Formats: sequence, structure tokens, C-alpha cells
Amino acid sequence: MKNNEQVGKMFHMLLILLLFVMAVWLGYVVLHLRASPPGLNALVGTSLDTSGVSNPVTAVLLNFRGYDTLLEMGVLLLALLGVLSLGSASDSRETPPGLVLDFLSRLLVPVLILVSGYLLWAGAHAPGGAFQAGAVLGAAAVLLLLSGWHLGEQFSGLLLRAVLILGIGVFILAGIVLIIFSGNFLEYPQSLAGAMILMIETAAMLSIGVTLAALFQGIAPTGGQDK
Amino acid sequence: MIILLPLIGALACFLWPRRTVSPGLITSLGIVICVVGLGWQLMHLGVQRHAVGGWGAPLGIDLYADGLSLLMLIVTALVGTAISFYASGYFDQAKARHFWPLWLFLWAALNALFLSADIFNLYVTLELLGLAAVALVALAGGADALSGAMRYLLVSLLGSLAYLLGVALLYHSFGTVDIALLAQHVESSPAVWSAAGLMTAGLLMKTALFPLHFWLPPAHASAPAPVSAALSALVVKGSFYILLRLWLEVFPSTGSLVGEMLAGLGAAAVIWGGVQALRQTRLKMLIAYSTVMQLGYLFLAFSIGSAIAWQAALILVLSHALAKAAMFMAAGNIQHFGGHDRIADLDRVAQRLPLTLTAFGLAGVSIMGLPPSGGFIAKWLLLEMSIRTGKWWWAGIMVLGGLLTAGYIFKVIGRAFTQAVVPHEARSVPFRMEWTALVLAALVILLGFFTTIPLTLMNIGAPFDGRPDG
Amino acid sequence: MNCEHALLLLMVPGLPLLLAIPVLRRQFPWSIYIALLPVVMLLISQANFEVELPWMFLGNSSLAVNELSRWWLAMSVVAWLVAATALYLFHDHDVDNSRLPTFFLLCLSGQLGAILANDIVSFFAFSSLMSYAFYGLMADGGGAAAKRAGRVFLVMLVIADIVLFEALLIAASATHDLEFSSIASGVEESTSFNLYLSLVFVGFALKAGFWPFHVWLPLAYASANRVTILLLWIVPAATGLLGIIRWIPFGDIVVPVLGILLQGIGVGAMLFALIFALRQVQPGQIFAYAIIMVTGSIVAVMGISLADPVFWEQYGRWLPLGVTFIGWGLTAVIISPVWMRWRHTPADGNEELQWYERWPQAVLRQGGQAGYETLPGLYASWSGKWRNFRFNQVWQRVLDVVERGLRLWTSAIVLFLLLAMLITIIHFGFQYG
Amino acid sequence: MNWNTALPLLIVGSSLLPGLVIFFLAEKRVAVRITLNLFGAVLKLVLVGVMLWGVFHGEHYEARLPLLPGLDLVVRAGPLSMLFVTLSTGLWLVTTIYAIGYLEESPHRSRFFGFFSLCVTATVGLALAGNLITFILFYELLTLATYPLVVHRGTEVARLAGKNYLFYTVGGGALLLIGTVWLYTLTGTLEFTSRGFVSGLETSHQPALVIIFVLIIAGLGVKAALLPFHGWLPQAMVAPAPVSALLHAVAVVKAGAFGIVRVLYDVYGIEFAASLGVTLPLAVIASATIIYGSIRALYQDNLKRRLAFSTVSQVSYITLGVAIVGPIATVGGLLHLVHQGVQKITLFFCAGNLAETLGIHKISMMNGVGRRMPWTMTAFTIGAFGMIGVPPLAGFISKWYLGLGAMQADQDWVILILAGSSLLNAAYFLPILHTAWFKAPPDSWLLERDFGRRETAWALLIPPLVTAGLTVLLGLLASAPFTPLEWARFFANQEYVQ
Amino acid sequence: MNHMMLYALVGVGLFTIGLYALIVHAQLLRKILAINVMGSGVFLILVTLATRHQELLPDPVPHAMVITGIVVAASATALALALMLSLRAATGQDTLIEPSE
Repeated sequence: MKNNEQVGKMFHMLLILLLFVMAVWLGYVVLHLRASPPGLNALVGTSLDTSGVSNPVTAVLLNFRGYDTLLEMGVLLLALLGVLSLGSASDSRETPPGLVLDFLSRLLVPVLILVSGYLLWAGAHAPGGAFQAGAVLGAAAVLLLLSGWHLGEQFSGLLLRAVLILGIGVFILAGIVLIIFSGNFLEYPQSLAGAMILMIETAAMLSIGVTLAALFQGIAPTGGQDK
Repeated sequence: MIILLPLIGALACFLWPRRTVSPGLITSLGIVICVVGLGWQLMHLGVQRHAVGGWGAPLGIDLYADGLSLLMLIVTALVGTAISFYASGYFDQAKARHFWPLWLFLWAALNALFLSADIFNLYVTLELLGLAAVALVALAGGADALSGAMRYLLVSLLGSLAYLLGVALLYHSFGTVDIALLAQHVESSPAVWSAAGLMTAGLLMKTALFPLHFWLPPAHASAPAPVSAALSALVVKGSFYILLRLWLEVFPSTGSLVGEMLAGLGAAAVIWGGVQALRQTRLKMLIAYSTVMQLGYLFLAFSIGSAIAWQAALILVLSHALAKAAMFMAAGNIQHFGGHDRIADLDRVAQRLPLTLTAFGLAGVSIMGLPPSGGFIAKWLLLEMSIRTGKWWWAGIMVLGGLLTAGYIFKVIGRAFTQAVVPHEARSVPFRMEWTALVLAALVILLGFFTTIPLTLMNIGAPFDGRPDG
Repeated sequence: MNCEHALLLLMVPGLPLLLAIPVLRRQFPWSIYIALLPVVMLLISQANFEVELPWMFLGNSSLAVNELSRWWLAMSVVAWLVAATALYLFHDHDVDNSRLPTFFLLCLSGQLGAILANDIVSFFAFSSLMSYAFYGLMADGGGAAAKRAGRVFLVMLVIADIVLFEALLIAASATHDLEFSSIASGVEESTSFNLYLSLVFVGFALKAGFWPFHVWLPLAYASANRVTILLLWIVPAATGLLGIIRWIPFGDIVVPVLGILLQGIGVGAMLFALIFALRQVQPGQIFAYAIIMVTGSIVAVMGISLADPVFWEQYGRWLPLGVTFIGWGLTAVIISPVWMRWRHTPADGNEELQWYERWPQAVLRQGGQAGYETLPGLYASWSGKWRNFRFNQVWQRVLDVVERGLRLWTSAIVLFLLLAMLITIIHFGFQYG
Repeated sequence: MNWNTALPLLIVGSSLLPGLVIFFLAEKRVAVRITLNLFGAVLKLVLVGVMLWGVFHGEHYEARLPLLPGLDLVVRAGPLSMLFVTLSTGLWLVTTIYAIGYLEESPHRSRFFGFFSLCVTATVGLALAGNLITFILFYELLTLATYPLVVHRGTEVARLAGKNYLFYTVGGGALLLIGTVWLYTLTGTLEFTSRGFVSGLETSHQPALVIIFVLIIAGLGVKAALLPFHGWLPQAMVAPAPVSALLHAVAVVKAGAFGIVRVLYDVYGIEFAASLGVTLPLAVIASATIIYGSIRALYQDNLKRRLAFSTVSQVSYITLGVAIVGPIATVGGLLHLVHQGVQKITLFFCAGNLAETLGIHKISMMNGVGRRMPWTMTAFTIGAFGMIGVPPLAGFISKWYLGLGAMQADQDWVILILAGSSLLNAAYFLPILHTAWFKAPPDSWLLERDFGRRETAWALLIPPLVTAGLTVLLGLLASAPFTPLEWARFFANQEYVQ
Repeated sequence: MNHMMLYALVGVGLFTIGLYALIVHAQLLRKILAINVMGSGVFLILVTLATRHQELLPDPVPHAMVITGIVVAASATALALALMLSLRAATGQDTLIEPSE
């Protein structure tokens, strides 16, 4: 035992040493990154106007590297699938919410929804976009769930799932349609670019919000074994 | 598009959980058709490059398909279809509704991975792959599976993060994430070295090369049979593929020393995996360790490093995928039949499942690298190359590994010939489960006779001549 | 040569061979006499001729009738007839289902074949057929002493065959055509001529029980069944003599040393036989010694003729005649005691083994020691070591511990780190090193 | 795909397909299975006959399938391969009949006969193999196909034997593989060509070539039961008698010996090998094996064990014969390949009959068995005499050529070896015969099966008689046309620069 | 050497610290958090390095990457947490367990 502990200690020291070396090295690397080239900045700038949105980040996200975003929606959905497959999904707790929470939620949720809507719209030309909006929406939904609000049975089946896959579904659909029109996957015709991006973003926002909420619900521990 | 189809399928399965099987199977057949189509394209029109969104690198993302990726796609399609058939018999309704979407997501991720030419996009696909795999492992339920899944998840996250950091460094030093462009611009700088270090290590973690294989056996052994098949046959190969791409194209100038090291680790993996497999008492653990071992073989190619060696490695990937899938399926049948997979009590089961056992045996032939089988051809080429390049020791390692393999394969097979009473608690095994395993195994054997086909396929676009000594 | 001659010639050894098969034999009464018919006919027909059998054995075999073989045939036929009669007399009650006739016929076929054989190989083949069948005769139905005699005979026989085989090889490598006639020319200029001669002598001496390899003869007389006793002269001894005469080109060669040696042996044999014959109580055994004496004398004659060929020139052609008459005489003489003893049960000799029976066992035991102790011992020890190595607990534990250690996070990730850095550093080294 | 290409493939396939079908036959379908077996065997025999005729008249049969760039899968017919093919095909037919009789109402017959057919497929394949890789392919296939047969009984002992068998053969295969690959890297071809294809290499490679030779011969020596590697053979005798027959006479050990011949003559070329100085050691090892095997055989009371050890010694005659540099010795070795097979299979059939009919496994239990089973024991006797090399039986002919060849090559010590081994052979075979014929039979045999007037079942009785007859004929008519002797001479004439 | 660089260094530090925590802590929750910390470190590096050159606009591509990365990280975390919970439900402990032989 004793020497085991000593071995452990030595191991620990070694570990810290290693980590330190690594940190220093990485720091050195980061500091001495070559100044040129300036990334894709210029390129993005030039092709921004054809991209249908004026916010470079959104442009990159949904147009230039839209494919990434598509897959990433996939990741999100996948995570949800995984959580659901674990089967520990629990209905939200039955304790009636306190007054404050109740009031606040009634007050906040519409605001949040509004905000998300704005963020989505603003994403086209200013910082913002589907993910931010979706996050806010999700927050709203979580708030609702916390305050003991129930999703009506009639929605929780096919409809809910439909909403969940709405984002990626629309994305893929758009992609396929675009293949047919412009021969290239996700190649937007300049005229339609803005509209389509907006459409996709809306769908994305919706399902992101719902997914986040669903994730939350799926993870929320059942009453018994949480501390 | 090969990627979208499974995605759609997955969505469909998710949408209508009652009837998951039929869309699943339809999708898999569809994928096969698509892959064949792509293959035809490649053979007649040469290498394919598709700019998503019409922007093209560096701004957009490129999809790139050459012989290498085509081969991987074919492997995936073959094994994937088999797994789909198998799973359609394996899972009950409750599990199936979760399995199918996840499995199709996994498949999509693999296809996307093999087609992508963009290291950041590769990162996303890696994550997709990892999460899907983890969820699938967890599908089995039970402490072992969950723990295995957890460990697997943490590992793959760690790996991806390291990889991502590497990507960041590369991007910021060259301003692009497209493999081809990187290959043009890259020149050695501290950033590149550490990027290489980080990315390689991260991928090795996911590929479970020797010292980092610790997560693989628990995860693979505790997962449901079709999932284990998918993991061992395909998922680990995904990260190996990225590794291959990186070393073939991005860091080609700096091959040999690292190559030696990787090969050394590979050799260690061969020996260690073999010995551990010999010592296992549970069938699936044994098979999992044999995966560790076979992965070791792949890395020997890094040291030998001639074009033929790479081809050999790929043939090994192909045959190992088929064989290992068959093996896990066989193991699944046995477990399904007798309710356990303890090797010691195997004889009772083996008596009753001749087909399954045949499948196991045939697969074993390939794993052992005995002729006639794909494994033999691969081993032959590797041996030949290692001797040609005067690296005898690898040859020795390979032969030793072969002996070890024979040891543990026959440790199992031998059980089949003991005359034992048949237990009562036997459950009958669905017809298609037995036959799927058998067909896969038979394919490996056939591969031994028709190796020229994959060889010609994988040389489309000469993906291996990136190396100076190739 | 015409066809029926060839047929006849083939029938001489062939018919007995066929009749030896019990199923066939049971079809005919007096089958042995039938088997003897062809040879009788052969004797009656006066022509000398030869049959080439290109397909047999090594391609250049042939059977032939000539002066020499005629004499021998004549002698044998008589002996065989007598023996056959004896067989039917003494064993009439179980002739059909006993195996004695089978061995008898096999032996017969072998002996006749050997007489007719015109080249070394076929002679060798037929004579060994004869000898092994004769062993059967001796061992079958005889008493324990006879069985012992049989064993000794067998040992000698095997050794003899090997020795003769070597002689054969020498002859063959000297001459490519193995006919008796061509040996003379061939062997003479071959380097290992003396070796050949001595091999032939030793071989046939062993086979035919010449002195000093005679030990089994008296035993056989003591207790073998009557038929066997009747054949003791004609089968081993006479054929052995014939063999020597055939294989060694007397008259054309001069080997004084060997000649003198042989004379010595012959004389020694005669003396020995004389002395022992006088000391015998059992009448039967006397004849054994008689045979030894006769063979000794003939060996002496051969010695002389080896010493100076002239002798052979003058008297050589009388030798067959002499042998034949001796043969008839012996057969006649032997019948009487057989007749006398014909209702006695064969007396058993004493059971304890003689030195000449013990040596084979001794040799085998030694060999066995050698074979047993060395390799299997090594093998066992090594496999033992290996097993220890495999089941040694420490080893197992090491494997376990390392594997579990690897499975621990701490160690695993540290390894991972090390790996990452290593790769980086190696790059560095590769760039600037 | 003309006839000359199809024929070899047909010959290989004629047992492969029945085998595969048989695997999937239900245990009950006895009639179908037997028909398939016999059909395959007879068909193969006919085809081989045709090919024999063709080769004799200078036809050229060859089929290739590209395996890798530069490496083909080749099956080709030459004198040497015909020798072996004819042997194994003929004996296979006999053995099949025997096995059918032997395994009546024993379990897992479909499995057994399936692997049985695979086994002979592999044998024929490696006999016809036109290059080293094809050879290896079928060689390993043979290993895999025989393993289930060895452990067929499924007892603990059988499993152990099987394990041992694998331990030896797989290891051997690995050595063979490495040697071959190495050779390939040196020469760039593996095609069997008479007088070898390595002699062209420059002298700097010679040490490498010697090592390769050692590797390959060690790999093949395992199956051929050369001295250090003979351990598996006696253990494998736990297998059912037809399997032992297969192992000892038709397939396995023969495959090893045949491979040695191939390597020595068609890869290295005997003269070149001699110039490398590797043939003498090989001959010495073979001789050691001969003597050692015989001595061990003396001390076995278990009949099949004794026969097994005698195989160990007898098979090395082949190696010895081909390792002596000289056409006549070569002929002797090749002849022994055939003759030993015919004789040894007879012996094993008889041993099997004894076990099946009277439950006799030990020599000490064989007292007077000749009276109970005269036909079987007659066959046994002929086989045994053949083994000792008594004329006019087959064994005599091969020993004759061995000895003659040795003298011609001035290797007189070999003759001593031959003499010694003949002596030993006699020493361990004649006692058996004595016990069987001249000892008084016991009052009752343990577990005697009654077959009415016959001494045992026809299917068990005919095969040994046939092979015994062959033993006699092969000796008696050695010089007739189409005998092994002819083929052996034919081959030897190609291989030596006269 | 500007303040952005400082952030980058902080990112490196975070990465390291996260790794350290990941290694030394046994509890799964901490491990998961550690992973997240590492992630944040990487993201920080990505973003800050995007604006190395004050004279230009910040490079949008890394930002997009980071957003993607964040979403991925979030999903992964969710899955991890769910796993952890059901693992605890199954085994009653919140550390990894050895596979039962």
C-alpha cells in the first residue's frame, strides 16, 4: 500500500510536469504563429455580397460552410436520440411552481420568444442567428417545463418529432432541391439566397429550441435519486 | 448523395418508430446502389471532387472521392447492409425503434467522413460518429455497457478536442482547412509539428492503438452484437482513414520517424492483443482483443510505407471488417442461443449452431491470415514488402501474431468438437442472423481469390503516391 | 521359344501360388499333386528354353530351364512329392481347414521359382517367398522348440535378406543386366568384388543354415512337424547352395584367400557335425547334423574351386549331380525316423533361451534405451518448461496488472500525452536533426 | 476456357463441390451422401485417368487465376503431380468406401465427409499446384480441413491431439510462408520450373538462399514428420481409422514429402541445391528420422501407434531418396511416395477392421486373430512384408532403387541406413504377424460384432484387399507401362542434366 | 504581442487545466466538466487567434467553427450527462467500473 501511494504521488508529479511542459510548448506555438496569411477574411469579404446575407459569420455558417451546419444539426438530433434511447426520460416534476416562478415565467416566456425572433432576423446582418435564437427559445421552453407546464398529449407524438427533425429536414430538402436546380448541393441561386437562408434558419431555430428542451427533459433526473 | 440517404432514412425511422425495419433496409439497399453508382463514376470519370455550396475550397467545403475513399465506402456498404439484415432479426421492437435511427446516423457519419476533404468537416463527422457509436453501445443497457459507453464517450471527446486544437493551429497558420490546399502550403513550423502531434494522438486514441486501446474491449464486448460488429468493423477504421489521409497528404514530408514509432506501437499491439485475447474467458472479449491486435497490423504499414504496403493495409481493413463483423455476429448468435458467451461452456452451444460456427471458422481463417482469404493476401503483401524493405522484424512480428491468432481462434473452434449434452435453455436463432454471418465470412474467403478487384479500385486517383517512397 | 513353353514355365511357380489361396484349394482334391504337375511335365519335356518377362520387377527378369536347374528340379520334385504324401498322411484329418497346405504350396512355389529364376532379382524374390513360407511351416503346428527354432530362423532370414540385398546392389551397380550369365563378366572388374563374394556367402549361409549359422536346424528337427522336417534339406539348404552356385561365377574367378577360408569353414563344419552327431540321443537330430556335414563338404568344394578354377572345370559339372543324389538319399533316409516317430507328440526342447536367441533382444533393448531416453526426454522436459511458463502465476498477474493499469484513466491519458509530445518532438528532430 | 484449362479445375472441383454440398445435408440423408461421395471419387478418378493419358501423350493442362499482380493461382499437370494425384485419387476412392463402412451410425457424418472431401481437394490441389503460392494455399487448406477430422471423436484426448497437430502444422505453415515470401522478394517469381528457378541468382544471395531453404524445409518437414517435428503424428492416431489412413497415406504426410520434392527439384533444382550443400544435411536428418522412428515403433504395444511411428520412419525414405543427388535415388524416393502410401493404407485399414470388428487395439491382444479374420490379416501381412521390403512386393522396388541410387551417388552410408531400417522394420512387423497367425486365439474377443459368415462388413474388407493386391502388383509389374516407375523415371529424366 | 494573445494563452491554460482535471478526478461529473473546460479553451484559442491583426476585421470562419463546436460540445455534454445518470441508476456509483469478466 505504502509504496503504492508513493508511486501514485510520483505519477502525479510526473503528470503535472508533463502538463506544464505541454502548456509552455503550446503557448510558445501560439505566440509564434506566423502572421500571414490573414485567414479567409478577404475571401469572405469579397464573396459576402453574393451570399444573400450581410453578416459574415452567418454567411459562413449557413452558406459557405452550410454543410458543416447541416451535419451539426445532425449531431444535435443525434444527442437527443441517444438520450431518448437511454430511456431515463422523466416527466417533469409535479411540485407546483412558486408564485414568483409562475409569474416570471408567464412574463418572460413571451419576451424570450420575441427576443429569439429578433435574433433570428438580425442574424442576417448583425451578430445573431439561428443558434443564438434557438438557444433563447430553448431557454424559454426549459423555463416553461420548470414551472410545471405540460406539453399536451396530442402534440407529444408524431408532431413533436416532426418539429424536432424540422430543421435538418428542411436543410436537406433545400439541399436536394438545389441540386436539382443548380446542380450543386446547397448552392443557392443569388436571388433566392437570402430567403432560403432565412427559411432554413427559422426551421433550424424551432427544432434547436425544442431539441434543447427535450434534452433537458430527458436528462432531468427523476425525483428519487437526486441529492 | 450517399450521405443524405441514410440521414433521411434515420429521420424517417425516427419519425415513424413503429415500422422502423422496412425503411432501414430500404435505405441500406439504396446506399449500396449509390455506392455502386459512385464506383462506376470513379472508374469511368476518375477522381470526383464536389464543391458543396458551389464555393469550393478554401471558402467552402469540398467532398473528395478517390479509390481510397471508394474502397472504404464499399466496405461500409457491404458490412452495413449485412448488419442491417442481422439487426432486423436481432432487436425486439422496443430496442429497434432506437437502434435504427442511431445506426443510420452512424452510417451517414461514416460515409460523410470517407468523402470529406476538409479537416474541420472531418471533425464534425468524427463527433457525429462518436456520439452515434456511444449511444449504440449504451443501447445494450446494464452496468457494463453503460460504463463502457461512458468511457468510450470521454475518450472520443478527448480525442476530438485534441484533433480540434490541431485543426485550429493548422488553420491559423495556413488559413485553410482543405486537405489539398494544406498539402500545398504546409511547411514545417512548430505549429505544424504540434498540430501533427495533437491530431495524430487524438486519432490514435480513437483508433485504439496499443497503449490507448484500454477503452475498446469493454465497449465492444458489452455492446449488442450488431453494434459490436459495426464498431469493430467500421468505426475504428474511420479514424484510421483520417490518420491515413493526414499522413499521406498533409504531413507527407515528415513520415519515416513517426512511422517507425507508430509501427512499433502496432507491433506491440499485435503481441499484446494476441496474448490478452488468448487469456480471455469470454468470447466477445476475445474478439474485441483480436480487434486490438488486427489494428496493430494496420500500423505496420506506416513503417514499411511503400504504396503496396498501404494497399495491403487497406485490403486488411477490408477483410478484417468483413471477418470481424462475421465473428461478432456469430458470437451474437451463440449468446442469443445459449444465453452466455463463456468460452469454457461453449461446447453445448456450438454443437447446435453449425452454420454460425462455420461462419466463425471461416472468419477465423482470414483473421489468422491463412489462405485462401483476404487476410492471407494482405499478410502476404505486408510480409513481402517488409522483407523487400529489409525490415525483417516486422515480418517476424506478423508471423508471431499469426500464431497467437491461431491459438485463440482454435481455442474457440476446438470446443465445437466435444460431444456434450444439449442444454434446455436454448433459444432458437433466427434464420437470417445465421446466414448473414455465414455470407460475410464466405465473402472474406472469396476475397482471397479476387483481390485484384479491390486493388484496381483503390488505385483510382493513385492516393498512395503522395509519399516520396511510394 | 513358343507360347505353351512359356505358359508351362510360368505355371511351375504360378500354379502352386494360385492353389495356395484356401478358397481355390478347397475346390480340388489332392491339390498339392496338381500343383506339382507342371514341373513334372517340364522335366519330361527335354527342351531347354528361357522366358523373358520384361514387365516383371525391374524390367529384365527371365525364367529358364537349363542343365543345372533340371537337376535341382528333379531333386526337389521327389522331395516335394514325398513331403506332400506325408502331409496327406499325417494331417489328413485337418488338411482342408489347416493352413499347413497354404504355407506348403507357397514354399513350393517359391522354391521352384527360385530354381527356374534366371536372374538375381527373381531368384531373390522367389527364395524369400520360399523362406518366409517355410517359417510358416515351421511355426505352424510345431512345438515350442520348433517355434523357437522358427524365431531364430526368422532372425537369420531377415539378416540374410539384407545382406543379400546389399550384394544385389553391388551386382546391379556393376552390371546393368542382372542375368546370371552376365554377372561373371560384370562383377569381376567391379572394385567391390571381394565384398560381393563374402556377402553372398554369408547371406546364403545364414539363409540355409550352414555352419556356423546352423543353430536352428537341430531345434527344428527336434520338434517341428514332420512335413517340415522332410523339407529341411530341400528347401533352405539345397536352395541356398543353388543360390551360391548361381550368384558366384565359379571357374572364371580366382580368389585364393576366400577359397582357403571357405575350405576351412567347410572342414570345420564337417568336424563339428561329426562330433555333435555322435553325442546326440535323439535320432532325428543326427540327420540335422548330416545335413550340416553335407553342406560343409560342399562349401569346402566351393572353396577349393575358388582357390583354383581348374578344379571346377573338371569336377564342377558333377556338383549338381552329387547334390541331387545326396538330396534323394537324405530324403529317403529322413522318411524312416519320421515314420518311426509318427504317432509321438513332438518333444519340446528346454525353454530357457540360448545366447543366439538372446542377442536380438539385447540389441533391441539397447536401441530402445537410445530411442527412449534421448528425444522424448528432451521433448518432455521442454514441454514441461513451457507449461510452467504458461501456468506460472506471476506471469499471469503481470499481464493482468498491466492491462488493468492501462485501463486506468490516469495512466492512459498520461500515455496519450506522452504520445502526442513524442510525435511532436520527433517531428522537431526530423526537421532539424 | 478450353478443355485443357478446364480439366485441372474439374479435377479439383470434383471433390470440392460434393464436399460443400455434403456439409448442408441432413444427418439422415445417408443414401444421398454416399452417392455424392462415390460419385465425386469415381468422377475424379476418371478425370485423372484422362489427364494421365493426355500428359503421357504430351498434352499440356494448365489453368491460372490472377491472384495479385505478378502472382497467379496456377494448377498444372506434370509427371510429378500426376504421380501424386493418381495416388491420392485412387486411394481416396478406396478410403471413401472404407469410411462409409467404418462410420455407420456414428454421429456428425455430414461434417466428417464434408471435411473429408475438402481434404482430398486440398491434396489434389497441391499436387497440381503450378507455383509455390498455390501450393501454400492448398497446403494450409489441408491443415484446416484435417483438423476437424483429427478431433472428430471429440474426446479430451482427441482435442489434445488436435491442439498438438495445429501447434505443429500452423507453426510449420508460418515458417513456410516466411521462407516463400523471402524467396519471392529475391526472385520475383514462384513458378515451378524443372531444375529450379533460383539458380540464376548471383552468388551474393547464396547465404539467404540457404536460410530460406532451411525455413521452407522446416515448414514442410512438419507435415512430413521429419525428426524434430514428428511429434504430432503418433498422437494423431486417436482419429478414426479412415482419417489415419488419410493422414498417413493419402494426404498429410505425403503433402509434406511431396512439397520437399517440389522445393528440392522445381524451386531450387537438385544440382543447385547440392552445390549449396544443403542436400547432405537433409539426407542425414532423413536417415536419423528413419532409424529413430523404427526404434520408437518397436516399443509401441498400441497397434496404430506402432504403425504411426513406422510412418515416421517410412516417409523419410522419400526425403532421403530425393535428397541423394542422383536420378536413380530420385526414382526410388518418388516410388516410395506411392508404394508407402499403398502399403501403409492397407495396414491402417486392417488395424481399423480389428478395432471395429473385434475391438482390438493392442498388439498383445492380437493372439491368433489370423484365424478369426484370415482375409484382413492376409492383407496386413502383405502390407507388412511390403514395408520390410521383401520382394516381390512394392516396398522392395522402391528400396532397390534407393539403394542403387545411393551406390551410384557413392553414398554408401545410406545403404547401411537402409539395411538397419529394414532390420528394424522386420523386428517390429514380424512379431505382429507371428502373434496374429501362430498364437492360439482366446476363447472370446471383447465386443465382437457378428457379420454372419463373413469375417467383417464388405465395405471394411474390400478396401484393404484391393490395396494389398495393389501392393503385390506394383511390385510384380513394376516395369509395365503406366506404373509409378515409369512416371518417376520420366520426372527424373527432366530434372537431371544428363 | 497584444491582449488577444493573452486570451489565447488563457485558452491554452484552460485546455491544460481541463486535461489535468480530466485525469485526476474520478467522478464522472467532474470529468464531464473538465472536458467542457478543455473545449472552452480550444474555442478561446480559435476565436482570439482570429483577430490577430487589428487592422482587419476579425476572421469570421473561426467564429462559425466555434459556434459549430459549441453546439457539438453541448450535445455531447447532454449525452454524457444522461449516460452518467443512467450509469448511476444502474450501479449506484458515479465512477467508471471495470467490466465484469
